[in-house]
Amino acid sequence: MDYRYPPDTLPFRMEVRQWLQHNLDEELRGLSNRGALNPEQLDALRRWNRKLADAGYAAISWPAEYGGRAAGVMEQVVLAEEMHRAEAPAALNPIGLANIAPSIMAWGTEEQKRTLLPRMQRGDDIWCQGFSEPGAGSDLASLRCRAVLDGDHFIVNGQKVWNTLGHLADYCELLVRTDPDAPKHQGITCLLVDMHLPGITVKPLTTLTGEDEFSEIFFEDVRAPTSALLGPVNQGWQVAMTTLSNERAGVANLHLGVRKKIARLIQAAREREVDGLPVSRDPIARQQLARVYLYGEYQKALADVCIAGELNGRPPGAESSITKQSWSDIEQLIGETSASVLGAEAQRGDWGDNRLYSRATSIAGGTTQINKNIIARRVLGLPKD
Amino acid sequence: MDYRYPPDTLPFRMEVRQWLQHNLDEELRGLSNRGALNPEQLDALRRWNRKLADAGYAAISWPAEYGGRAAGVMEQVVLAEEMHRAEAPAALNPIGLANIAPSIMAWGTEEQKRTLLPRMQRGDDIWCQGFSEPGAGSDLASLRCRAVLDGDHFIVNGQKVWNTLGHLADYCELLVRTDPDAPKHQGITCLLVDMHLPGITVKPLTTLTGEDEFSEIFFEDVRAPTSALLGPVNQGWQVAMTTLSNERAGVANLHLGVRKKIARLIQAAREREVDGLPVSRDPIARQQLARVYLYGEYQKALADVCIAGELNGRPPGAESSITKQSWSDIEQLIGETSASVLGAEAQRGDWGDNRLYSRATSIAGGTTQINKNIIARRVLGLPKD
Amino acid sequence: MDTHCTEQQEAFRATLRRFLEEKAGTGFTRQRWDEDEPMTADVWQSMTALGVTGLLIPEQADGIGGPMSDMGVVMEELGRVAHPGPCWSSCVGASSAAAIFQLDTLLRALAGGSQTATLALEEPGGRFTCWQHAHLAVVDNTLTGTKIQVPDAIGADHLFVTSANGVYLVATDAPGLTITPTECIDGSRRFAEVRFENVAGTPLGDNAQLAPVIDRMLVALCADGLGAAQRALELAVAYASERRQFGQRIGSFQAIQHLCADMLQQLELGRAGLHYALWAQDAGDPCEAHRAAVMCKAYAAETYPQIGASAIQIFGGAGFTWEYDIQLFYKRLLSTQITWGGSEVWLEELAALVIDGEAPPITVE
Amino acid sequence: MDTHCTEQQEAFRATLRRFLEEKAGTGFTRQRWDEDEPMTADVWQSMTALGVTGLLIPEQADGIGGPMSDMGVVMEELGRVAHPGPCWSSCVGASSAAAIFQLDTLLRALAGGSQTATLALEEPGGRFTCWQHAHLAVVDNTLTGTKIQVPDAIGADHLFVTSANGVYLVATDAPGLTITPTECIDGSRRFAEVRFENVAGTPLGDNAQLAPVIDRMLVALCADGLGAAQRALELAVAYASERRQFGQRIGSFQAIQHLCADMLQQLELGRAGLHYALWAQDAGDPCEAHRAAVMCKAYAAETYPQIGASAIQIFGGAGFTWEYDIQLFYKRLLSTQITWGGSEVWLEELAALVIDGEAPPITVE
Repeated sequence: MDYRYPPDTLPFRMEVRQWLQHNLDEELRGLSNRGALNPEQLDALRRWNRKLADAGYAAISWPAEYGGRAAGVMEQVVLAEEMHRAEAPAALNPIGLANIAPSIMAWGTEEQKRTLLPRMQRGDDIWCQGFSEPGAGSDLASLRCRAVLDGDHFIVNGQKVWNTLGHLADYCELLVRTDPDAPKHQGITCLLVDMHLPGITVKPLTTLTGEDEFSEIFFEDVRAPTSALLGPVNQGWQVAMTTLSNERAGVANLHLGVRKKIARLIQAAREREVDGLPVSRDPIARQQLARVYLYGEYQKALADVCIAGELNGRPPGAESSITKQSWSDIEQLIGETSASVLGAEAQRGDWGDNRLYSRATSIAGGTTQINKNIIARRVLGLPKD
Repeated sequence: MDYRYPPDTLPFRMEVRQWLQHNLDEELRGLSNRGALNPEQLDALRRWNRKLADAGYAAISWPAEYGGRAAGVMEQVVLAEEMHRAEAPAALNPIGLANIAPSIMAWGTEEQKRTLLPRMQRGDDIWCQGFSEPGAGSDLASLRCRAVLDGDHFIVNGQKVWNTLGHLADYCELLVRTDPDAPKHQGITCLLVDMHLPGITVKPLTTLTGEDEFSEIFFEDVRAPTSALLGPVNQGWQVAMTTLSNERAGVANLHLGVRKKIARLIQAAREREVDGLPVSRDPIARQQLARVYLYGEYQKALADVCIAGELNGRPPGAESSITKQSWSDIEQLIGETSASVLGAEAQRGDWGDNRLYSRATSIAGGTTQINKNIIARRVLGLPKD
Repeated sequence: MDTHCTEQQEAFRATLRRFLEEKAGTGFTRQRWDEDEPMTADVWQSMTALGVTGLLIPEQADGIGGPMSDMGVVMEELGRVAHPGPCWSSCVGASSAAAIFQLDTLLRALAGGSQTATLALEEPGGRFTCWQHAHLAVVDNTLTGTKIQVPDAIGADHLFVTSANGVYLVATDAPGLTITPTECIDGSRRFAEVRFENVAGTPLGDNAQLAPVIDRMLVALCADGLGAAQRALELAVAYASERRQFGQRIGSFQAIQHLCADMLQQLELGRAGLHYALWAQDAGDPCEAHRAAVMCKAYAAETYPQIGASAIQIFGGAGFTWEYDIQLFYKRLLSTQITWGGSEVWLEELAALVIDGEAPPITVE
Repeated sequence: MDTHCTEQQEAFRATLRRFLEEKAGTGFTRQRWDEDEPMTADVWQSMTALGVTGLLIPEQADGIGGPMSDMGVVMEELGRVAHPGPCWSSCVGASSAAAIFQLDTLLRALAGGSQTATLALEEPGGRFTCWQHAHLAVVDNTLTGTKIQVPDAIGADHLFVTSANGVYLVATDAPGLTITPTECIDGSRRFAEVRFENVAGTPLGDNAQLAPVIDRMLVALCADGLGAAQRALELAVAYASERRQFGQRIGSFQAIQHLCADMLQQLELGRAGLHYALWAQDAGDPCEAHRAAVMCKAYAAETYPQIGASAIQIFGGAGFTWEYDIQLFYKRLLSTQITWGGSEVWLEELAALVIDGEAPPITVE
């Protein structure tokens, strides 16, 4: 047992830390790459993304031939920690870099790889995924958006929803049904669609926090050239599920955000007073803060188990399957704790939004209910009957 | 809206209270009629039961023709409250009086009514129910204990389990399968079996608290006369499900036990010290005690809704279906709170047993899981698909 | 003995519900969400005509002199549409306060709907405390300092202000008074910070005289919460009965069914406690009225946000959009929790009553 | 960097598990349940032979000088069978204490298994506090007063006793000492009340010197809890995969599946935190070792009883019988919770560390 990071990660950490000290402008600190961006913010983030890319930090897990450094889990973790410590915005295409690029690398034509990947890495193109549809949130296999081959074009009709950054996107990794008679997971094709094509309408989807973070995308007789095809026709499901081998680093970094929020909450409790005493001296608030702190630290301990598993070549175990769920639980616990500790202040500003937003963590990317089904069946081996 | 008990219940309350003051011996106070009774305790409880019966308090909800006073819900509630207040043991046959007797009244022969009911009421015979079987806890319809008609006897073979007071019982309301080919709820027959017949073996079932509260009963070629038949052959299910019309009073009294325990827990917290202060001054203990107190009071408020529903002739609503579940939740909350508030003392004696015992409240009489299924489908109308 | 509403009350409820559905449903709530003025004149006029503004005001002051159990019906119905108007602050709070201090002119104005008023209680700090007056100084009936989270202060004509020197009545157009709206994730409620700089006030009496008003307001707030929670459950059940996933209606999944069963249990326990608390406000024993009100708020604060969150969960992605109404009720339940203190505050008050005070009663007789 | 046990540790675990299954499984635990003596000579001898008694004792005192992470393996395995022996008190607690106070003779006796010893910390009162000494007076190295909940005191040869004057070593056969067993719902653990009436003790040093011993014992207790919780989950999953109700295996019901998924999540978070805490005991920074130990106990106390209760629920009626093993583990987890203080105690200690102390660290570097 050894919980220390391997000593050889230290030079990389120092390299990144110094680079960030010299290259991160003050106004970029803390700028989120999620949600509603105004044009100035988008421009600033694009410039920052290019800087990251030029320094080789935008897509370090990519193979060298695509401009990455084939970084292992430790380097990814260290980079994320340092970016987080410096409050540096992440690259603009988180989904593109982590989820779409691996499919392009594995299935794309030379032309696709050559033209799309560098621009994705630099943030020149913004990418979204077109998977979810109205009426089929977690149930991707039942998707209905369809494409019909017409000469050298696919004619696409249908609707997608929950598209992160859809309103800004230049490209979409789109799943369409091309064989309506095939069983559910088959007959699906993956297209890399230029979002500027005629017939595509993007409508912002206002969330309960009032932000336009997501979009709905409508396709009406959109003519996508066959060159947009990624991988074989009717094998889109396999294509879209392609991931990089060391994806555990992403999940392992979930604790960074929650632990920073917890530290802020503790600090806020120190600075507020009730009946003439700091809230942080109130015995009940102390219990609640200590509990949320404990769960934050345990999320980190769990991340260490994931990282160590990858590092030592073990297949993902129970720790990987519960990470998302325990993260969701703690995000929601932070929301509830902020309400208890800060009172009315938790109804507004960042704390208010954070509490509302925490609800999404048990819905997006697989609901709690579906996660627990999977844990019960795949990890614990409970019967389906 | 009016939460006051009807004024005409007061004379009955005073009558009961005075009777208990004059008739309840000190050594009977607090004696439980559940669980392992030694012969002296059983004798004492039998004498007490006869006193209750002679005064007309043993089965007040029974019709007058069977020695009851056809008491409505208010009288039942008032009697239960006064018995509880005086810590008077209940009659020995709680299940017999409330669940078996109604079936005998509705389906029994004159002979059965005449011989069985008075002795049941006086506690001369102790009754148990033979419903559950190993491998079929909540799933009664799948029972396998069988009886075959042989001349003027049924030959019974099989096993029953979870028989409360089985080791003391003189009679058993037994469900047996008489038509193995009929669908599950059919082909079941109800017999009133003399437990002293040859071929019946009773084995105590030791619970996790170490008590012999329940039994397993084994039937091996037991010859029960056809006079033991209650109701028609193969209609045992309907026979056994017969209940008195105003059964809500029983459920409505669940709060009595929990509220007494909560009062004791609060008192215990006042009397214990930690770091030189009463535990009841500790802010965290105060939150926990106030919370459990609140839920106890709300269980009473819910009981009032049930009582008022019966009193005003409304059919049972959502309040009735959640009463058992909310009672189970609070029994378990009392267990957890006692552990937090009393520390090591909660590991022994009454508090220790109480905590262990609280687990049974979400299992016996329909598990939490089954209750929630029923609430979701029958009360909320959620689909079965 | 009956814990249910009377037939008259149910008829009143039906009238109110019809009116709200037609004229002031969630569409109205959404329309007012970002407006400075929470209400429109015609809706407020109708509320007056329906008897809401005068409900708790004595008949001799042109009111109806109704019981809190009637007001409970109103609040439940308003909660069902997340109504944005100043009913809680003015029709429950200020009306009750004005009656206690026998402010006849104000009572008539409130009953007729021509004026509204509110209570300024809370002061800056972390957790809510009822009687903390560190941030408001009174010299010669002149007030200087700050009150926060004053409900519906914008639009109100008068404020009942608590202070270390007792309760003052202050006109909102008094010189030196500044009212600044406070952001709230629940846009169906309005709160404001009120700053006093040498503002003249009329002394009314002891703070303690407001205690029954606060109890009434706590119970009314919970009645609103119950209505919103009930509506959240109804919407969730309806959605789960329609929406299909993996070829099945999601309401047929046991996990969703049990979530709904839990919500029902939380709701029905809340209803039982609420109705008892409403009755206790009317029944005359102030200690019991207070105990019941405290339990009500502690329970609502702890439980109702969970009902809202479960409903959002059942809606899945749809619950996270502005478009579906379920988010309105979730937010309403969050502000029900936080307004005037969460469960910690009221569990501690309950502990003071039943741990430091008498042993809890076991039977009602 | 690896959070898993080493291959050597896994081999040690396999040996231990085989021994326990063969010679001291839950049948042994049941057999000892109501006996005064928790152990038999042959099982204790085997434990000595396996290296358990000497594991934490320095090599120069005939021990193995192993790390806490090895002892974690032992405790997990002992928890898996709800082992009744005095390993926690003596092999972890007294052995570590004897090493700190350099009691060479005692160390050799403990390592060789010929003696056992324990710590007497807790004093009468409600909630556990580590350093409360209101009930024990020391005059001229003579002790008078009471300690409660002393683990494995019956059968022990020596007690390490904390007092306002520091730590004393007391022989259990010293005149004036009375040891009375204390009832416990978990019969797999033994506690006793120890009364001192002018009992001679040997002064050893400051109470503070025991602090790392207490941290080790907290972590070891949680390792035992993790083993028991793991076993409870295994038994519940196995039962749910077999047992049929309504024609289906109950493990195929979503409600049971989600209950199991929750248990797994609680367990794996606990394992991650425990392994970190074990490592932190060995890694050398006493502050971090303390923080990790405190978190471990707070988490175990809050969570493990829930795992046990869920397992009982899945077993249904069978879980409520003496016959099935699941009740052993439920009880073991309840005593894991209560022994040396529940989550309230350790969350407050954690608050003192991270709220009153430094801001919590965000990265390990």
